[in-house]
Amino acid sequence: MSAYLADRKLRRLVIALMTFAALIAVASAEMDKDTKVALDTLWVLVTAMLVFFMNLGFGMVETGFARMKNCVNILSKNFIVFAVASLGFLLLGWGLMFGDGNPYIGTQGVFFLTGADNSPAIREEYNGVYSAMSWTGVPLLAKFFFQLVFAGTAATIVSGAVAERIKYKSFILFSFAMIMLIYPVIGHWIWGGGWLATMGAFDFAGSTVVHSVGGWAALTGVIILGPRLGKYGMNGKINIIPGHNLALATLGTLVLWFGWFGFNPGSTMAADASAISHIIVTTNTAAAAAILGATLISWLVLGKPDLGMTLNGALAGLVAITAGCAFVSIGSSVLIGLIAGILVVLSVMFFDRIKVDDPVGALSVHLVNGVFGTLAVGIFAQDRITGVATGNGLLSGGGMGLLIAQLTAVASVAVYAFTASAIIWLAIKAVIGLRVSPQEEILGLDIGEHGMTAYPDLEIPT
Amino acid sequence: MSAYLADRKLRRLVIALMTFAALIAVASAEMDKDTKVALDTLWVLVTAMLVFFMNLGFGMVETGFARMKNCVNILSKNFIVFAVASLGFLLLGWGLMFGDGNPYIGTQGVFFLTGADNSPAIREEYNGVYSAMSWTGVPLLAKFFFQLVFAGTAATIVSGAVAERIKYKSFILFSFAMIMLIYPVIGHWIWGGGWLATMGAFDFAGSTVVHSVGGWAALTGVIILGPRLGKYGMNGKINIIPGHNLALATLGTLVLWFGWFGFNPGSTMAADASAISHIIVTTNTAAAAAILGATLISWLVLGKPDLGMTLNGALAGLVAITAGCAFVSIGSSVLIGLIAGILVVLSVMFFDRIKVDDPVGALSVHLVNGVFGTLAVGIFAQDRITGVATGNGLLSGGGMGLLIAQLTAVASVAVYAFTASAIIWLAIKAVIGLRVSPQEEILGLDIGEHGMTAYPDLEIPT
Amino acid sequence: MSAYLADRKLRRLVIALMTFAALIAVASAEMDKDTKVALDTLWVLVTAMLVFFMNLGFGMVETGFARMKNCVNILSKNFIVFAVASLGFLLLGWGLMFGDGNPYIGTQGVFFLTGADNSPAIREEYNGVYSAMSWTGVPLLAKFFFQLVFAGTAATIVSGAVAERIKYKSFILFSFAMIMLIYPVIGHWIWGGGWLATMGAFDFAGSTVVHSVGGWAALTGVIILGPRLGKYGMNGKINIIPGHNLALATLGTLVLWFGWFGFNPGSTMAADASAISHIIVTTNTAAAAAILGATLISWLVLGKPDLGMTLNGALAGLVAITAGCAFVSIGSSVLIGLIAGILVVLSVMFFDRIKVDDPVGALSVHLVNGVFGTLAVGIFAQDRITGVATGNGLLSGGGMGLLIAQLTAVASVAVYAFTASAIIWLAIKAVIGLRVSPQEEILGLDIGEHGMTAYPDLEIPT
Amino acid sequence: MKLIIAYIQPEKLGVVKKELDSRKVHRMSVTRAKGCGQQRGYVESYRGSKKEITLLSKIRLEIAVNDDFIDTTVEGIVNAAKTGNFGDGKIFVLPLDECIQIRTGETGPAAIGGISRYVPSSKDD
Amino acid sequence: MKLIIAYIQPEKLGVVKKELDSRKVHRMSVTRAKGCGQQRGYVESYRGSKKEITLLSKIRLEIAVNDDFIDTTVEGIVNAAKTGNFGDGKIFVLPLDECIQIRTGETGPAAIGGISRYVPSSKDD
Amino acid sequence: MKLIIAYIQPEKLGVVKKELDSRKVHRMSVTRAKGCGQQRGYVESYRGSKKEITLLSKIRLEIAVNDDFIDTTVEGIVNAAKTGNFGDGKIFVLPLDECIQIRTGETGPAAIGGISRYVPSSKDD
Ligand SMILES: Nc1ncnc2c1ncn2[C@@H]1O[C@H](COP(=O)(O)OP(=O)(O)O)[C@@H](O)[C@H]1O
Ligand SMILES: Nc1ncnc2c1ncn2[C@@H]1O[C@H](COP(=O)(O)OP(=O)(O)O)[C@@H](O)[C@H]1O
Ligand SMILES: Nc1ncnc2c1ncn2[C@@H]1O[C@H](COP(=O)(O)OP(=O)(O)O)[C@@H](O)[C@H]1O
Repeated sequence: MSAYLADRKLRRLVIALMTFAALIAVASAEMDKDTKVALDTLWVLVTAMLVFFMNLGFGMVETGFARMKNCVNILSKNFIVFAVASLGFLLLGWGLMFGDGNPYIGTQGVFFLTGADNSPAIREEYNGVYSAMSWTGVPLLAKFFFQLVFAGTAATIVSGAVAERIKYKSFILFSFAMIMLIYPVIGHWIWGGGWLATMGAFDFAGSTVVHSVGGWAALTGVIILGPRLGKYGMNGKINIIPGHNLALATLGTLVLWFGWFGFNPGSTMAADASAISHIIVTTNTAAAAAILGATLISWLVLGKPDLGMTLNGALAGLVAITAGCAFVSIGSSVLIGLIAGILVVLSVMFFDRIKVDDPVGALSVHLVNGVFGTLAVGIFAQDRITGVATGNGLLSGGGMGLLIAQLTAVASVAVYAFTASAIIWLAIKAVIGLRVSPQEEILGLDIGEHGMTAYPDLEIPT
Repeated sequence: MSAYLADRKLRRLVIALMTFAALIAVASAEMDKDTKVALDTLWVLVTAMLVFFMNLGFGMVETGFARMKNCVNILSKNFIVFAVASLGFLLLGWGLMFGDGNPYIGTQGVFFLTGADNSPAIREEYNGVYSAMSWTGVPLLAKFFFQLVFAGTAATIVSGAVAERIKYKSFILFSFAMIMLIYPVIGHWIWGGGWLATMGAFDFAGSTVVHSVGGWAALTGVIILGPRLGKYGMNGKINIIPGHNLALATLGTLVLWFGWFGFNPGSTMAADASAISHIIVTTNTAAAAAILGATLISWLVLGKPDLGMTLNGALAGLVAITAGCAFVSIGSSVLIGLIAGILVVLSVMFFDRIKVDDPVGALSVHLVNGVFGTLAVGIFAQDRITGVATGNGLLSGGGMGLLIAQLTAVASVAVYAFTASAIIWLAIKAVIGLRVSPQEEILGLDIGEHGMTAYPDLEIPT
Repeated sequence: MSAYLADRKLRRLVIALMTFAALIAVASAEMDKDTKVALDTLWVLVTAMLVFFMNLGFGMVETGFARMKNCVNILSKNFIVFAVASLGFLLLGWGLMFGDGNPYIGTQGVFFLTGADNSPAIREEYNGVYSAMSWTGVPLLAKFFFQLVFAGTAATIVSGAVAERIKYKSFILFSFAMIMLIYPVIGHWIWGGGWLATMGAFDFAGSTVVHSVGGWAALTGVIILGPRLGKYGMNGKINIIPGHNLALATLGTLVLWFGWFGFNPGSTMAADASAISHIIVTTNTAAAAAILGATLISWLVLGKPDLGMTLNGALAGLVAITAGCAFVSIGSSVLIGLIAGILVVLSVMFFDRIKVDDPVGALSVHLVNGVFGTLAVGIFAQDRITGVATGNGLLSGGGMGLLIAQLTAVASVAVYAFTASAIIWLAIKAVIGLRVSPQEEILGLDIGEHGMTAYPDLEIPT
Repeated sequence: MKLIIAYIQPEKLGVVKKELDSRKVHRMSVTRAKGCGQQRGYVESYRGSKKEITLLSKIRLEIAVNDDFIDTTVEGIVNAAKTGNFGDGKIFVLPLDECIQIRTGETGPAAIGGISRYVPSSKDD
Repeated sequence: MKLIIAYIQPEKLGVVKKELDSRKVHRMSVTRAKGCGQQRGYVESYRGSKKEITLLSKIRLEIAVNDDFIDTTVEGIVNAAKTGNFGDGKIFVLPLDECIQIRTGETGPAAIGGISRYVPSSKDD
Repeated sequence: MKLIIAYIQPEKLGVVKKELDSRKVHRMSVTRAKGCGQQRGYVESYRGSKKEITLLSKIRLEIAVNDDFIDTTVEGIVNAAKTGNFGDGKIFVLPLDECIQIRTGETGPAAIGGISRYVPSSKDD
């Protein structure tokens, strides 16, 4: 009886104890989950801010590489473009990019973030229409903000290439269209669970999605606009049109380098200690190697260490490592940087030779190295080096598989981004025109477009 | 017997087990608490750094909007003001603001942070004299630093408005007095548990506490100083005195925008994932809408898209959303931004019309939109949208209650800040004077106050 | 029987329960450990980014203090130096500094981070060759990146002092050698578990390891190069060679101040809430006091508040508090800052008097105040004020012990850094020369070394 | 024909231009200059050293006029620029042999003057 | 000897210099200037207020020439700088009493000219 | 009265000014200029393209002097600015018809000169 009692008591106590223990376990798991959400959100938002800060870097670099008389114009463009991107991406871009839909485009919750979503729940627990982003356990608005700053970067890239001749309002319109119709479509293919993702193409932080898309849109813009007056003389002569402030350009490149520590490591969208430590080092090392590569090659080829090339080199290395920063070793990042640094110098000279006039080198930096960086994943990737199952690249013994997937991504993005951006440019050209008048271009867009100059006291002191 | 033994054994074992489980639970809770403190501190300090960084933004904007001949002076003012604020807020400001006391002022632990305090303990567990800050579980010095950078911002706002004519030492004195006697008093009313807080007025991140206080102090300063020589001609003619470097002004505005991601989301003073994600998006969206609003309205009204107005627009949107960033929806943030952007353009033109000469637009940005943003809470607030029980605003069906509380805050702050700042300005004027001589103003304050110029190589090259 | 059964059942159940509880405990501890690693890594990486960002600040300050004609050159130097440091520290610097070895140098895992290492395991659990860094629980690459940005800072310091006359390639070579042969050796002595650490010398964030090492290398460089042409006239006349852009210099100092919030609080290498809160306040307060000190003393001595002195004052305060930021009270930090601010003004005037020509004041800021800050630990330290057992300094009743250890550190570092840097400078001088030709110096290094100018539109507009 | 070169205080440019406009002298060229004369300089200090600055900012006007405009131009400048303080500036009158208008190829007095197409509105000064 | 002062549109500096080079006029001095003439200005707007800007950017050339070079120099400038639009600029010819070459101490016509050591290659313009 | 225009190397401004001061020539006006003469230029390179730069930085002095000061002024400039290298510069002497001091309205030789109130201390150069 007492045994029976003991037994019953025992059972009851054991049950009570187990419930108690289970509750602790659940609570502690819950807390841990909350902690993880908080940690990841903190990381995502801080790195997103750094990417936002790249607007400053782009503004500095592009203003520095432009002439004094077009300063207000390029500042205005680079400033307003993020406002345009913010509203365009909220209105439609996010939805097309991350909404559930078909392999080509998002079709659910496309407008104004209005789709169902129970973030920060992840994976199986996720319930909503933005399932392509359900791998990261942060609130929906954190995901949105992080993606927004990337979209803004893509739009900004165009600004520098078309500088010193494009009408202000035409640029604004193009940016708006690009953020809603070009960027999110390609984004959907790769980051939105679309067909390129399915096919096994990888682009960790956006060599293709952000940089080469910006680059293609810049290329069509530059071609349709034509070169700046006086840039190319007779008999193939290439005239120098130096930027008005190399200090600004150099300091801006440092700001971009800094921002890239948000761009790449932030793309984990989780405070994954070992991955982000790895990525920050590959990112930095590629930049360093590219700087030395570009400086050396320009020293050898041109006779002097051209600061503009050094700066473009840094950015080239950063763009090139962006796709693979989480997939390659530190050693490979040195190689990728070195190649990017050399590539950018040759590319700048090549574009000038074929009379494609890009005042800031955006094509060589973002397009050429965006493409190279994407392909580099197919060559240098090491499976699971920071946890992601990419498979091995060519040089790690993985054969051609990954490289072919990367090539497919590059090619298909080229086709879409080139075509879509050309159509938009041409449509704007047809309706309101793209290029300012030659008189305005000579006098400067600051006076023509904005009725003001950037440095009035340099004109006549007061 | 064996049953008894079993029972006793059982009891002992169960007790041991429960103790063990309880210890685990406590330890794990302790750890979780530590983790939370660490996480929150990390967030508070990182965002505080961003707010500190706004000194750079203000320095750039205000220097850019000033003339070349007053550059050293405005840089000096904007640089030293944070040093002055740092010591003044340590000495007295913090204590008056957050010390326990009466509804109007802190009276305990006023000097040098010397009050009792067992932070990071919170709420009931808190034991100390700074109980108005006991809701956030971070160390006292983290609270102090976070609040200091806000105090510094309020002081910096004044610098731009009184630029190009105020004596250096008079400005230093005013800043010191403001940080110790104006800012903390109003801060106490709203954030220090004073009468406005009790009354139910809300100002999440400081549209009133920081921006409009800075704005009122600037207004009295501008009025007492009078306009710059040559600004207003005969027959109501308004002369243009353009700033010397619009690149600096534009880039500085980007820095401020960046810093605002500390200012607003940081004001949670806790790494609350969903709140900070919400706030960062409302903040950004308001800025974006304000930029487009200000650009559009200036394009329509003035015929060209005035870059200065675009920049002021951005800041206006940011100031206006500061009070309500945690209390309104994304949609409302778009509206608030849009209104702010329009308001700032009209306000700049209005102040010029009434001959209140504010070289950088500080009044239109910080005062007008600080007031508007505070009232906007009464109009757009949605109860507990990020957890805070504000009650609903007018448009969310909450009636006039909240709006009236906000109005009361605006009005009472106006009275105190206006009066107190006017008294301080006049006292300084009486003792050491406020304004430099006309000769010095013509020659430039750089030579007059500092004996040096900002860009010597532009004068005569060496 | 039933009792026996109950007993057996009981035992089995108890064992099951205990196992269950233990598993929870272990899992929860594991999770807590992971959380801590993530938190600490986040803090380490974010602060490391801030320190990286100091490259921008140094670039701005040093360019601002240089003449317009040497702008491209100094920008190039300050830009490339971090690339050089990145590769040099990866190649060899890290290994010599943190590899296990003897009290004087690391001998294991010296090249390319190739040593064994099981970070983030700490203390007893650590297993690898970089045990001097086993106190911080972050991944190896996080440790590397954090240490790298400090190494980069040391190299950058030299750039400003030798500006306006050194050959570009000679500077590159020196930086490379310094990062591999000077910095890591001294780093090993103090931070790498070497003899000075054993002896009880303390340098929390690098007043000695980073700043005075940079300062000594700068001093030998300046002496071997000699003053700029025209700096010192006959009869001891000191000519003014003003920097070309005080806006850049001022704004850059704000960037450095901001970066220092990474430099000092980050050196906890752990998100230790109370320590980092303490350190951020001592850091800021020292800067503030130094700014006021330097401004006041220059106002009194020179008759006007010299902005250049104010800026050097800020940096002096920051350098001086770097060694002791975690070891002294807030009150002491005010004193340290004040002394640093006065010291730097006198030091700038002193170096000019003895014809040691340092265009940016690097010696007065980094060397003099690096030394002073290191000694200040021996004077002001309070044992365990943020947890570290330093023992008390002189004024806290600890006697001369700590001060003597600090003096030993200062003296031995002086001997090594001075000698080693002098040898390297002289070796470079012998092989490829150090100084540009007088003609090139007059025309400007921008044209001479780089074949371009920084602000072409100021020359002849287009 | 004469070439009038005038150095004035920078802040006087607006009124001088307005005064000349009212005297139908609409054409001129302007540069910045540094000048050294009877006006007292100031002491510049930089990082603890000092220097006496004697070259001060001036505006330099260059105005080619036909002979019947010489007096009114000089008078106009003096009237508008004079404050009575050191540093008010100086006017130099140089002989001018020839003037050629690039656009039309016209030379001599005709090339200098005539009523300018652009008539400044009364709003600006 | 004459001193030729010419105001031209900034963007014409390259072609003018090239044209003068081809006429063996290799020496000159160049400054930036603001000019006001028949060319229409523009309205500047800043923070809601407006101002009519009539001083426009120009390049100022100063060329000392021996008498046999006067015509070719003036012609060269006109040829290269002329577009037919307002704002093309003006050329002023002033008597020049003396010229001294600092390096050699030479004076008079010999100091002005001769074939310059530096012969611009055909590559630059 | 003459108007002396001199182009000198920028780094020579200090010594020239000192030398002139010692010769009691205290008044002058200074501008920056770009000059092209016998001095060799340099090759600028920018983003992979090159350009030969022939316009080099110069300082332009403008000094109105009374006739008895012409020689000492020219001599002073030559003495101080001469290095013997290409690029040392040139001095042009132009006839000056009239000089008006704005402050006093004085004209002619009296307006140009006299002992300046400001006597530079020996400390500056
Ligand atoms: N002899 C001169 N040669 C060239 N420029 C002169 C001469 N005298 C005066 N100037 C110019 O006129 C400016 C005003 O001269 P200053 O003597 O200061 O004025 P004021 O005659 O009114 O006292 C000087 O700064 C300088 O630019
Ligand atoms: N009388 C003048 N005195 C001085 N400079 C003049 C004079 N007339 C013209 N200029 C200079 O020549 C420039 C061109 O003059 P403008 O009348 O616009 O050209 P155009 O003669 O081709 O119509 C002016 O901007 C000014 O710098
Ligand atoms: N004929 C000229 N007309 C105008 N300026 C001249 C002339 N000759 C020389 N200069 C000016 O003098 C400067 C020095 O001339 P340069 O021939 O290089 O010196 P040097 O005579 O000592 O060889 C030139 O850069 C230019 O500014």
